Amino acid sequence: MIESAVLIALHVIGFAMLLSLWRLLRGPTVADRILALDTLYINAIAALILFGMHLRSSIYFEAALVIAMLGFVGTAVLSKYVLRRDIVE
Amino acid sequence: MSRFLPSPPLSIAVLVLWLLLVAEFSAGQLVLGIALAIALPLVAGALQPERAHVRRTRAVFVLLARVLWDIVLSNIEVARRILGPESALTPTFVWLPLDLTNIHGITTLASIITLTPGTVSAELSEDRRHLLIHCFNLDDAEQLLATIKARYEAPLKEIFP
Amino acid sequence: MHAAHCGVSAAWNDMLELLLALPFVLACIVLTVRRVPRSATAWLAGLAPLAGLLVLVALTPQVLNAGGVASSHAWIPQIGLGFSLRLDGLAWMFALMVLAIGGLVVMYAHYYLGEREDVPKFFGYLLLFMGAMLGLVVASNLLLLAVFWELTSISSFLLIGYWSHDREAREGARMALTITGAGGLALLGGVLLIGQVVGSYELDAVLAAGDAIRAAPTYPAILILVLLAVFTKSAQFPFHFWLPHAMAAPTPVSAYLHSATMVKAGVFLLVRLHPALSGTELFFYVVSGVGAITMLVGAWYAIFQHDLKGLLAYSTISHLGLITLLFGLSTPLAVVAGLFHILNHATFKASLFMAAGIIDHETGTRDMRRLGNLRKYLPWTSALAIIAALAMAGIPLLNGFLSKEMFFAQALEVGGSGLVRIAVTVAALLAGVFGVAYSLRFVHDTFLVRTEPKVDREIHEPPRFMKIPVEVLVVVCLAVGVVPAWTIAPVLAAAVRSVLGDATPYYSLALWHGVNLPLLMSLAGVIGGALLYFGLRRLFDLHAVVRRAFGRQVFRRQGLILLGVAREITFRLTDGGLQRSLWWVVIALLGTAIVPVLPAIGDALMRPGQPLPPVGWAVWALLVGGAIATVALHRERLLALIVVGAVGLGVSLVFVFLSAPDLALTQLLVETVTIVLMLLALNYLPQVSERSQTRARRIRDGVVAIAAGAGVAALAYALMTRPGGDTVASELLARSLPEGYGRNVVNVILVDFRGFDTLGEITVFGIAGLLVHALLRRARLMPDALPPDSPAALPMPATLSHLLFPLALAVSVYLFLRGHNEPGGGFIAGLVLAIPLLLQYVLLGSQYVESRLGFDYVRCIGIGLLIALVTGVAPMLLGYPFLTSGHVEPHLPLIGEVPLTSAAAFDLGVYLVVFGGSMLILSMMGTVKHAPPAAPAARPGVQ
Amino acid sequence: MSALAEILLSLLIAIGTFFVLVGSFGLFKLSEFFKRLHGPTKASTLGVGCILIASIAFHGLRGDGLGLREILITLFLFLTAPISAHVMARAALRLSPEQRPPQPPAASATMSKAAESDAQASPAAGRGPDAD
Amino acid sequence: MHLPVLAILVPLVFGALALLVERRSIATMRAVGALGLASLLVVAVALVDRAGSGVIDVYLVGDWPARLGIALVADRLGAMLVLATAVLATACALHAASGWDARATHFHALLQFQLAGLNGAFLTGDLFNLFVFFEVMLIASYGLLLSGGRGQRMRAGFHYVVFNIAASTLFLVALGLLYGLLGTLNMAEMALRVSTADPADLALIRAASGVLLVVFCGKAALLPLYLWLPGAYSWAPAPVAALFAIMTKVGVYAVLRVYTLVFGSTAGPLAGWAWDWLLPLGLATLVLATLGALAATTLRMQVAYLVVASAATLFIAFSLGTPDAVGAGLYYLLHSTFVAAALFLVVDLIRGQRGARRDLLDAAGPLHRPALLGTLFAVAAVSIAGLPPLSGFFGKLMILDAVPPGARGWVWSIVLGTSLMSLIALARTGSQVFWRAEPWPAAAPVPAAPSRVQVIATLALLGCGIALVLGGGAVVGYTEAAAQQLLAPEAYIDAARSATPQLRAPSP
Amino acid sequence: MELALASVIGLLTAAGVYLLLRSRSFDTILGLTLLSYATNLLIFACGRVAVGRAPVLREGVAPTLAQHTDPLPQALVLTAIVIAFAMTAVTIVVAMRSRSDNGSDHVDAGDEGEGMP
Repeated sequence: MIESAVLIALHVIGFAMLLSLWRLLRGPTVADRILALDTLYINAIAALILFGMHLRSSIYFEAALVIAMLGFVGTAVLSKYVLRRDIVE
Repeated sequence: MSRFLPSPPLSIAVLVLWLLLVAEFSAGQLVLGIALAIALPLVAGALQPERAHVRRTRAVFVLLARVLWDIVLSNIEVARRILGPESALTPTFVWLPLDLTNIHGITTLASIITLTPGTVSAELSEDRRHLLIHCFNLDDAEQLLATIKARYEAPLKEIFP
Repeated sequence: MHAAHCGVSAAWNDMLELLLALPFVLACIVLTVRRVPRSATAWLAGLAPLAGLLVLVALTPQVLNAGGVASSHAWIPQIGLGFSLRLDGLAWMFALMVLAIGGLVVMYAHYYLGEREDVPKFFGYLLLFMGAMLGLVVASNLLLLAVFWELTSISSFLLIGYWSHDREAREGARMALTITGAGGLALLGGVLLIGQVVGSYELDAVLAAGDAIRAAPTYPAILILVLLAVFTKSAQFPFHFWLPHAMAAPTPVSAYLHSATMVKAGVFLLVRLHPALSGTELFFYVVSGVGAITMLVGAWYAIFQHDLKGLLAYSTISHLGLITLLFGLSTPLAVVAGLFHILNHATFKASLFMAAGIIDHETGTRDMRRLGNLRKYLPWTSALAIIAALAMAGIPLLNGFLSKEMFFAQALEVGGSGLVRIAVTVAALLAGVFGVAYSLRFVHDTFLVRTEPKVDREIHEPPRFMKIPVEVLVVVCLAVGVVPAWTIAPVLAAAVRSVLGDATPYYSLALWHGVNLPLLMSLAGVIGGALLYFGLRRLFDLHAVVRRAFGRQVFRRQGLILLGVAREITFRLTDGGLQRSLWWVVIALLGTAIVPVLPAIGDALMRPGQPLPPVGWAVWALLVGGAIATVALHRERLLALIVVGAVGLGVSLVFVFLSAPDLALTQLLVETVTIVLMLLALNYLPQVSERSQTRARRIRDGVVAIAAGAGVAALAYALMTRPGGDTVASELLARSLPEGYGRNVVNVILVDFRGFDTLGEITVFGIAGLLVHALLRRARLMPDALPPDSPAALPMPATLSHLLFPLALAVSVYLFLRGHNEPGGGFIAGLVLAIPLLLQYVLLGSQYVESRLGFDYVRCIGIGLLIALVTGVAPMLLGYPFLTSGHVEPHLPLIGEVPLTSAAAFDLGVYLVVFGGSMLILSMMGTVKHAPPAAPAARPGVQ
Repeated sequence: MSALAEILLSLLIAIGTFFVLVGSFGLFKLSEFFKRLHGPTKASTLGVGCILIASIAFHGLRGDGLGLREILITLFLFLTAPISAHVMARAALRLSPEQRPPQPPAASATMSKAAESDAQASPAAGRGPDAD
Repeated sequence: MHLPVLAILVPLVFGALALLVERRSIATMRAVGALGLASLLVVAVALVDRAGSGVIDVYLVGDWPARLGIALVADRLGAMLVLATAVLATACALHAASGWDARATHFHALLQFQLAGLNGAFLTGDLFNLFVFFEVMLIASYGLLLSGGRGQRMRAGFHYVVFNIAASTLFLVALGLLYGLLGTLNMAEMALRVSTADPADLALIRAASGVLLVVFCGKAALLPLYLWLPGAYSWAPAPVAALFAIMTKVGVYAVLRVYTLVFGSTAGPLAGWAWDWLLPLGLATLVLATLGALAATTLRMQVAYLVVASAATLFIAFSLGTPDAVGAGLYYLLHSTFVAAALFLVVDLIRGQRGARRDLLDAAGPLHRPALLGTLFAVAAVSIAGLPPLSGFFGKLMILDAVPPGARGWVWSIVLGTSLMSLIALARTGSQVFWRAEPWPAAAPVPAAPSRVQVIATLALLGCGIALVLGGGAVVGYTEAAAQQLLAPEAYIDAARSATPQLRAPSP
Repeated sequence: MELALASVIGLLTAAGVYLLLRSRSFDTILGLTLLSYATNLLIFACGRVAVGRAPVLREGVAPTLAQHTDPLPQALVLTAIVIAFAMTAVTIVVAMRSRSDNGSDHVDAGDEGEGMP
């Protein structure tokens, strides 16, 4: 049962990724796209954890951890660029 | 708060993090974890403009529990609204006047506001006296501000004097 | 067969090398030793021909009696190139000519050259040329001969261009070099072909293999190539035009090059290879035909020259045509006549050039229209010049007469059809007529005509010693002309024997052979020539005939056409810049790798694959959408960058789902850093791409891109679905844990199996850091737009990131330590360390961070690299190869067994380099100094 | 693994997935940036949190070794999500300045004190920020 | 016994050291650089000495069997190129020591890294390792090209960088395909596996080797991929441009190595397929490059085109595929490396004297020491145009000699014709630069005399060219032996496969 | 799965090539980035893809190719990613300098006049 739950969940997450992708491609503002990218990262974390459960492996932990820890850097830097061209002053 | 342990909570955090990461509680890892717990905050501390001083550890846990609970509740609320008709939403910006002066306190408050669905802290005024909050759906601004101040800011004032 | 004549005498070997070395050594001395008096330079220069003559004299008995002297040294034996020299009769004769006239020219030049001339340079070049010419005549290996052949071209280029300030001289020099250089290359081809036929380049072997050469299928090619060399060098039609332009050289040079040496090199080669090449119809027709035409064309044009040297130049062409014709006729007596005429021409032409030089020197002009009546001012010189000119005209009692007689005799004897016979005879007669005509013009217009010279200076006889060379030569002309048997006969005999060997005919060098047809022809020539000259004078105003330098115009036009074509092609090729280069790469890829194999892998595309993993379709959609959107949005750069970020995430998800956690981690981190980099750069680039390419171009590129993509996809699919083969991976997996002490096989490969790759990789990474540092260190760049008036500080994120920082450091340490067994490792850990620090830069500002932390990232790279290297070198001290890994598990109190591998130390090096390199890049890019806003963006650059 | 545990875990996964989906759906559906901002940054935290708990339990029950370390993912998300939300909001404000509300009524020091007292004066009771 | 790896390690170590002493005086840096070069020269001479006897040294890095780890293989060809590189680099460093090294940040470190990359490329027996060393070499060359530069050089550098990255990307594609098909990266092992490959895979292997060919030809600047080179090289600072003379040769080397070893005589149906393409392309490149040299309006552009032409000549020689031709090609490779480098240095000496005219092919003021510069130029020009009595002539001579009768017509006429064209071009240049001098305008500053160090560096390189002539027999003996070694790859394959680790178990 | 992967590789290649052929430096860099993704995926795919068989050895799992995917291509890709990153950094900086020095981000900026006729 749990296997099928994980499997369904994975597909749902895939669908969520598509929704985020749509926003990423559609815009309309830069901020929307950055937000979509950020959401994609979150979706990816979910997908990774579920995938780890699907395969019964904890080997994806590091990847999920790194996304959680550093995935936002892209978002932050892109936003900072929008805010103020100079990312690093 | 000695020279070698500038911020004990941070050191403890590092140690806990380390032990969780290695998923192994052995003497060797403990030694390594303690070494890191001493060394890393020293490195990081060099970059910190303002030191955080945490008082009232108990208050921290109370606040943590409260925030977690609020997150769950408001998640449900926001999910309901997202799935509902968009026309029912009245998103608004509102300025929250701050009592907290400590930047750590302000940051924590802002983080809590952001983490609890329905509100996002969007900007801190330059004089650090006001926090701009965007609400997903706001009926009564006064009530919201009052809630925030009571539920979060007050304990934070205790934690970060 | 000729080898028999060459007695090799060991005792004389060194003399031959000495003979050859003298001019070169002295040339070097003259050229390098500066600040010696003029006369000393001249003496030094004169030493070469003088000593050379002595050597030659010493060798003479050997040549005359034993058939010659030879020596040989190995040089590049693999290609049959030996340093083989041989002084046989022919070489001896030419060497004599080269040295003797060379000596006279040196003497003459010493007086000829002005006070301000660069005398050492002149003599240096002259000696170089002399050496090259000597080498040419004594070389007995055809490749060596070709070497000296081109050396004469090069050194004559220098000599002709000696007065480099003069445009004519420069052009003449280049023309001579181009034509004769081309001939030299042709010679090289011919020589190589001969070598292929004969199997050797040694002259003896080649000359002995004449029959084989003539029978070879490549014979026509050989002949044409060699003849091209001969004709260009000897200024034969249609390559003759360089010679008159070479007259821009100082007169001693002309006297030397165009009487005794340079142009004679061509006919020398002809006679040298005569035994090997002659005797076929092709040879006969081509050589004698070209010779005859040249003889007539040169003589005809000579009549219409106004420049003394021009006249002499065209007459030289004509005489060389005559010699060529003689060799073309190929009868033994014709060869004798040819050799004889070579000597005679050298003497009278050299003296004529010198005389012309004296006239030029004393009057300041060589234009016959401005000269006249010089016998009054320069009686002695005039006398000498007139005698020499008569020799040139072939007047009896002078040497020119003798060889011309022999020529006429051979022309009458020529074999072949009647038509040929008539043609040759008529040509000979005409040549005689023209020769007399231009000689008359030379003598008459310059010395005899009674119009006073139109020059603005007082004319008087030149210095005594300037005339001596002329006198010597004129005396030779006379002596040979009067008593040939006592003077020239032995020389000629030696030369003839070495060419014809046993076929040497009987010939007589007597002045008087009775009244015969040749004598009558000579007579007719003299009368006809006189009539022609005076007739022409009467009919036209000779002086008004202006000869357009047809040859030069052709040459110039050809040169311009060549240059134009070159420029056009090059411009068109390089027009497209970078895009063109890259486009061709894609096309080359399609052409060599994809299109030819597509049919063969067609079946492979039908093979089924595995099912997608659960989220695979979403990742696929992410990648497809991202790739398309990147193209669609690429002109709005920020947007494109965000989309690229999503593509990068997609790629790392592919890695995750397809069992490559290390790759996924690396990809994620690199992706993040890349985006930061690009954003940092975008600040200094326009935010929007201008659309500068046409629609057609975009469509073309699109088609090419799609073709490339489809091809690569097909290859990838075919590869992925083919049944698995035997790879080294199974062995890697099996040996990873027991010998590499790591469970993460990818990491074990990186730091152990293929640690050497990683060493290179971190070197690349470190260098990238250094490069960025070098490029941005002192640069001041202009941001694309002024920063918006937004506040810089972001206090809340900054505070949070403080909290994050130590935690991220801990994770970095974790990833580093665990890397050998779990996903992670030095590279990933280095980036996990760098990115949070980068975030500090972003949120706090670089100055703040650097003032607080103050890393020297360059040193960090250096130390990291050294750590990796030292780890690798350590086993070498124990006698094991570089990077041999070691493993110890020391027992520490309290902690227990600590597994330590040397690979971990290596990984530490990786860690440091990656951290240092990426931080160096990011911090340099983040801290670019802005150009002052007032300055235009065009010219900041490095300060 | 007991059936109950399986059901509970499945439920947890379902809830988590649901929130993740809602977050993305909000992003997809809502019409304006600041509305969209609420979807993902929130629903995803709880969504990922639930899934993580499920994962910890799953691996623990399966005997793959109890890995509490997944907690760290949530920890880092809690640390980083506010940062990204904050900077994105600021970026959006910069991109469309017309949305920016007027500066706080009391920008100067004295005025802000007044605002402070106002805030203290207001009733402090209430359930939370979502009590609207 | 560590010789092969030392050739790579020595420059790497000195490069890293140079980074550490960077804060000190330039003299310290120069000392480190000089020490590195001297050590490298010693290593290189020892390598050549050893390889000259016909030994193929296989060095198992990390003590892993060749097919698992990375093996360095030092045969005659590799050793020869290492020595040539070391000599060339010494001259370049000498030239740079007259001041450029102080202006270009990190010069000495980059130079050492460049050498490490080059030597690695020449010695490695592993295809992926070849890629890595290509990259080391390339990135160091970007550094050398761009460090201290500005303006147009940046644009040229951008072209150079982007083109090479694109090529490297393709290299990776080829590597991926080859590994997927053959399951190994060791070239000797690959050669063996190519010969026994499944016929169904041949098309794919052919495709992979096609990609590889494109990559190498791009680096070696063969038509139609040479367009990037003149721009990049002509903007490089002189010592760097001189060093670049060997960079195109790396591409040529790679073609030679891979297509004699992996797709060489042992490769079965794929044996030598690439060579058929290279001859016509080489000829066409030669013609176009020579036209480019004729058309060039600056000295450096002209030299850059001549470099392309020399690479094309090499391709012609190698594509003929006989030991004689390949041996001749190797001799020509040495020649063109030294002489092209020397020509770049000469041109720089001239350029520095011509005030605002720089290296434009136009009249300018008289030069200092015209005799010296003129002689240097003449020697280099005569040599590169392939005229006697210098090395270029003998190189071309041997190549022509080795052309089989079938191809003779085309090859000879083109090689000889282009020789003539380059002769014309260089004669024009020489006469423009040295003969058409106009007096300096009164106001213009008269340039300083050429630096002694730079002249010595140039002389050293020309001396190498002359040494190739004087010691022609010995050099040709070596190159022909190297060619034979190349064309009979069995010994190489055997040596690499049978090399046994010291500690570990050999591969089954 | 293979089809999906191959199509993605092809599409990324096509997009990369197209962008590489644009005339602005930034577009070219984007193209190179996409191309390097495609290349990395291609090399990776050459080791034959499989789900859930990461080449990390576990107790009780045989260290064979049947249980693990081929680790070597992964190591190669890792190296390739790192090198590509280094190269990207260099390209970006050169593009910045080129634009600043020559006043345009066109890849052939200022190519007129000097160098070629």
